[in-house]
Amino acid sequence: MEKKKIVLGVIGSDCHAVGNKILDYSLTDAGFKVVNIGVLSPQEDFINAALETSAEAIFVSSLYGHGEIDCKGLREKCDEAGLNNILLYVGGNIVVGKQEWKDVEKRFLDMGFDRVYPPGTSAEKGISDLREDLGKRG
Amino acid sequence: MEKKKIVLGVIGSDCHAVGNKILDYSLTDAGFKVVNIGVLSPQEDFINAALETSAEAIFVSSLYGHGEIDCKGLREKCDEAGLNNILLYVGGNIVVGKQEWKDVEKRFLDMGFDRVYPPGTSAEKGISDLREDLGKRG
Amino acid sequence: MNLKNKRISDEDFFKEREEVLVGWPTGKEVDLQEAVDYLKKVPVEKNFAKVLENAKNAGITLAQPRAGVPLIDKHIELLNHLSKEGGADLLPSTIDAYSRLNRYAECQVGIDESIKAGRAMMNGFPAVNHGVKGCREVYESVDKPLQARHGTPDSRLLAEIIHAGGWTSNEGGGISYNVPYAKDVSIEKSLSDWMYCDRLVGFYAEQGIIINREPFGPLTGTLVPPSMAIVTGIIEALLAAEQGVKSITVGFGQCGNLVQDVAAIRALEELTEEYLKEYGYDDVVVTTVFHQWMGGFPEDEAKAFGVISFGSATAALAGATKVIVKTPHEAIGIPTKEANASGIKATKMVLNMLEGQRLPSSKALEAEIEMIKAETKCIMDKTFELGNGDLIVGTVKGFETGVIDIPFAPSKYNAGKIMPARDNNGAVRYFMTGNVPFTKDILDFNKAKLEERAKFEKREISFQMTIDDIFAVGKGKLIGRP
Amino acid sequence: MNLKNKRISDEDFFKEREEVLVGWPTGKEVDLQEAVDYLKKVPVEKNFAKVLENAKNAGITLAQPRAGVPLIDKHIELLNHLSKEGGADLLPSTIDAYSRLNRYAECQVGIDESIKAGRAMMNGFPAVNHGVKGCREVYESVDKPLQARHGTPDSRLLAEIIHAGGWTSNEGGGISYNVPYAKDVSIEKSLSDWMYCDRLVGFYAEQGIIINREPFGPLTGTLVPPSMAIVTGIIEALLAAEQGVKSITVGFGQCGNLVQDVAAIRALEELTEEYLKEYGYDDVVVTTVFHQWMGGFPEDEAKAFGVISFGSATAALAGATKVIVKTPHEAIGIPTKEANASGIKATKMVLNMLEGQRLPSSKALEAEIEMIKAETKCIMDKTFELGNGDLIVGTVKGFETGVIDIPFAPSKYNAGKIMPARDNNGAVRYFMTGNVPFTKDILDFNKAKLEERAKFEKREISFQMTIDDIFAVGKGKLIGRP
Ligand code: B12
Ligand code: B12
Repeated sequence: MEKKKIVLGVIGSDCHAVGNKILDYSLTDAGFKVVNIGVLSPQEDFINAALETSAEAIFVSSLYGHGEIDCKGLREKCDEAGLNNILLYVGGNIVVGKQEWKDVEKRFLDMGFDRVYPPGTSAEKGISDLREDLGKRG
Repeated sequence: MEKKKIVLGVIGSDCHAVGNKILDYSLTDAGFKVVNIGVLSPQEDFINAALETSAEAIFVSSLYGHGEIDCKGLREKCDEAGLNNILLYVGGNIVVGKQEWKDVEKRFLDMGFDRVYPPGTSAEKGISDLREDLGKRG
Repeated sequence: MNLKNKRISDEDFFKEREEVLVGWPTGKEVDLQEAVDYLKKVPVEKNFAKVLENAKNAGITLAQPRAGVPLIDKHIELLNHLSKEGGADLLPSTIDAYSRLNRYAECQVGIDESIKAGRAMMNGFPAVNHGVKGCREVYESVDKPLQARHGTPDSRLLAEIIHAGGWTSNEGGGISYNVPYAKDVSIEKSLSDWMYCDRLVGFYAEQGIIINREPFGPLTGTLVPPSMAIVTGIIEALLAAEQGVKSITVGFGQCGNLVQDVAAIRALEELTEEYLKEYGYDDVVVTTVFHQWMGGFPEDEAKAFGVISFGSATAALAGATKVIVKTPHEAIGIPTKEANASGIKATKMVLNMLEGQRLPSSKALEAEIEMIKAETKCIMDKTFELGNGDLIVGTVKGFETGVIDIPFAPSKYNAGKIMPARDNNGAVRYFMTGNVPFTKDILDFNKAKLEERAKFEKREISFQMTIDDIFAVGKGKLIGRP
Repeated sequence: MNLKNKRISDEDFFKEREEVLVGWPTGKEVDLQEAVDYLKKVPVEKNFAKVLENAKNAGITLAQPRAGVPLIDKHIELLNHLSKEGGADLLPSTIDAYSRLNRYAECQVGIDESIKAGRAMMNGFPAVNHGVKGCREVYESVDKPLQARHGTPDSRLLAEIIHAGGWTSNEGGGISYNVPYAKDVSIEKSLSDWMYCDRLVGFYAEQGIIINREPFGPLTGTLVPPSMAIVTGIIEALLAAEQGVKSITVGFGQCGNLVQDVAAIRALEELTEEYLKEYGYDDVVVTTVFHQWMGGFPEDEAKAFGVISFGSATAALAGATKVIVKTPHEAIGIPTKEANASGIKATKMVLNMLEGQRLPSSKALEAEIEMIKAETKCIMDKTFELGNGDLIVGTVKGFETGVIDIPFAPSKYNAGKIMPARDNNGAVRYFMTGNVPFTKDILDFNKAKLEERAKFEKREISFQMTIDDIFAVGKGKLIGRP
């Protein structure tokens, strides 16, 4: 069976590289083909990488607090680019400061993300959700 | 002028001796005649000491948390013994646990104390209030 | 005086026991043979002595909170919170202050008032009133070893009830649970009563059940110089060993100078082991406990976390077997279970980060250890001399003469002639030495250290320094500078 | 390459300056002569360099938080809270991440959105957008020295604006604000841009105004071995001194092993002073900064207080001139002002209790200092060699060849071939040494240390160890044991 492709990157002007390296390692280890566009990546880079590789999912990380501004419109741009229904996950420290998680999650779900992760989520959690979501799609 | 007499002690089954020694030192230093009945003192000992020495005020300390039980009825017993209007101050850690100070103060004022002090009150604060209250009485 | 440091005979013990058990109706619940059977079923991970011994061998420091509320169900809830949420390694049951004076009738009032008011009206768990049954209920509802922590000069009935209740450790001793806690109890009386408690533990040991005993090292918690605290620990350890106690945890309360505190724990452990060996007690397992700062705390909770964490770091660097944990509510009142758990969490975080790390051996550390040992030896030698070789007689006379003297103690049997103050590095030194039989070298050393500070602060060495030091930590500093 | 480690000529500087100032409209506000007059009026207690120098002489450790919000009034409120309620000794202004990439137009969006949303939508204070006027408003509204803290590869315009705004310190450097913060910026470019920032400070120095500069020691904050961090500090200090900087604070981020951390601060300070002297910079005041744990934090706030306090204790025992403070919100997000203040309070409590106390000199400490110095010297020697004596050329080539190599850095100009892991005592060692030019002794030492751990954990030395170490502190331990 061919490996499923996942685009991985840290969005916006965000330089936090450690989680990205760990996710790359863990996703690869779990049998996925990881297309890692690294830190400091604009929305366009995520979309181009997904188009080029026909990826099944995009893992967006945002650590530095600007996640809300940086992620706005990503789903719409994916749709425009023809990446219909591509799985969009986001995690890290996606908002500024300590906020009520329920509200934060809702804001990002409303933006069109399929899964939204609070700080400190393990790579394994993302991977098992991914397996479940991909399984549903067959 | 004769020195004003103050009865000082730690009420109930309470062994906290350090604050008592400091208060003794500071009150003496401030020109009062201190009648220190020490720690582990029942209500009766406070009253007897006040009667014997014709004290102007009683400084009750309670640190260990049983202050509410231990102080109950002290004012009534003073009145019965003929210590009319003797100044009753209480301080230390007078209730169990961290409680709303306003409520605590009210409970002790209702018990008949003239002044009620929160944890960490300096000896100086008690002394200056004492001067003020004694001043009023002339 | 008649009392001698000699194992109580079975005859005397069982005679005394009859009197003890009638002290409160729950005394009837204690059946020693049944208790032995019950205690034999205590698993290793719930036996205080075993858990300590394993920690010592593994070189790790365990964390133990203080905690106790009057009602059984609330107390169980509290302990489970501290174990599961807080991560406590060892569990306490702090006994209330009425029980400590054997006023069990007043305890009943406190229990009733607490039920009525819907909040705790007492500062601890009245174990005697709850009886063997109540203590076992607690023991069976928790997953860690249990210890009674209190301050009871006469803890004989308490000891009977808690041990039969499955609690495998008892804190206290004839000095440490009298002098800081009582006003009118003679040293002879409390030593005698604690002999009984130790003998009870010795009796269990003979039945193959190892129960831990822990002298209360911090005493008044207020600027007690290390050597004076260590003297009481060694004495209580020797007395306990004579009665057959096999697991002893000697303790020390943080003073605040890192090097002095680490030196104190090292000296305490080494000296206790040496003295036990010297007096022929070869099979006693000695462990150590370091108490986070026992004096007045800052009211601010963040600052309290700083004090708590610094104490934890010292405990780890000293290699203490366990550390007793304070809480961010310390300055105000008995902590909520959440505040208590948060103190444990901060503590364990620091212990975990420092696991395996020790303060490296250095000239400064060695010198401090030597000084503490020299001071301790002066007092111990004189104590034995006063007793003509008998430690109980010597201890009673030691207090009478002020050879042993605890600062700020309420007991009228304590001379109260010594006065401590911090030196310029925050180490606690003797400022007034009273009748403590130090050599000239030691006296000079203490004086020189304090003069260094006096010079730095441009004032005389005086009682004002001591007062300033008492308030300093509460105000956010270690040393009470003018 | 053309760039050389030589003081920029006035001509070149002022030419470059013209380009810099047009980067954003607020550049027009900077008038150097007027700024000199303004800065001359900064009182001693608000001059960063002076306050640090005084602390160094007094042997005390100052506490500085990180903090920055987008709007001026909120930022002032925040800083005053940290100073007055928290007790901060030095104040920061953390610059937002758009500014760090010189995207001032996006900053404007962030400012507008923050006003609209009624909450901060950016992670810092966009100083360039607020201009000299805005910076002075902040400066005039606080009572402590101010420093910009950021992560900007090209901070030239920022430096112009903040210094003219009365802020007397700028954090960063050509390596430390590029490699951990950027992906595509060449080392040559950032070194050149930071030469400008240093020259600006040198220019002020010539006018009698001492401004402090601070290389960012922790780099990626993720298991950076001490010697590698120290190399970058020394290089940036030497480059700054060449441009005329007179007050330099070299830094280091806590690794977690107390002895190694204290050794690192000692080695850092001694080596920086030695190198400066060796290269003829005789009148530079060197101070040190210790950063509380810079890696992933535990989410639990009590545990975070433990980490914060342990870091403070290390800073004090090391004798660092200042400590950068984390907060109990670290794992989650930018802290509220209350959470930030509570981090400072815990920190200051520990610093105060340890005031004047140092980790005593010991064999273990001396050995660690020697090892760090030996490792550092290998890298420094090779760097000078690669540059034929020129430190800028050497640094660029050092990165090209992987002689200098920062673990976990995002920069494509960084080799990324070294891999760190903790040894059995938690000290950070080189597990893969890449092209770092160590002697056989040093390589053997690092290997032996890691093998000790591998043996203890019964597993091979592997990348899994490094991963486990990365998560360990967040999970409540120092070492990532299996
Ligand atoms: C040292 C100490 C001890 C020592 C006491 C040694 C001794 N014999 O003195 C030891 C270790 C023995 C001890 C034992 C216990 N303690 Co204790 N102890 C403390 C501690 C840490 C400091 C007290 C102290 O000496 N402060 C320094 C002196 C100078 O300050 P002070 O006593 O507060 O007095 C000052 C002011 O309050 C004021 N003041 C006092 N009284 C009055 C009265 C008036 C009229 C005025 C104007 C002012 C005033 O003036 C003084 C000078 O400024 C406090 C907590 C804290 N404050 O940080 C707990 C504390 C008082 N203890 C407490 C408890 C529960 C106990 C124990 C019951 C149980 C235990 N934890 O083991 C036993 C008590 C047994 C008994 N029978 O009393 C609790 C009380 C809880 C509550 N009220 O909710 C406290 C608050 C700790 C806590 N948070 O749990 N303790
Ligand atoms: C190390 C660190 C740094 C290093 C980064 C070095 C580097 N280049 O990587 C340095 C010091 C340079 C740095 C800089 C900054 N940082 Co920073 N940093 C951290 C810190 C301490 C740890 C991050 C880390 O490496 N964690 C370890 C890795 C393995 O975990 P992770 O990144 O969280 O990723 C894991 C999970 O979150 C998850 N995950 C992540 N993304 C996704 C996505 C999906 C789909 C899934 C399923 C899972 C997932 O998987 C990973 C593996 O478990 C955090 C706080 C913390 N967590 O304790 C702050 C933190 C992220 N930083 C923060 C900030 C603000 C900054 C700065 C803007 C300002 C500053 N403080 O200087 C600059 C950023 C500049 C920029 N342009 O980006 C804030 C963000 C605030 C917010 N969101 O409200 C934090 C939270 C600290 C704080 N509380 O203020 N930082």
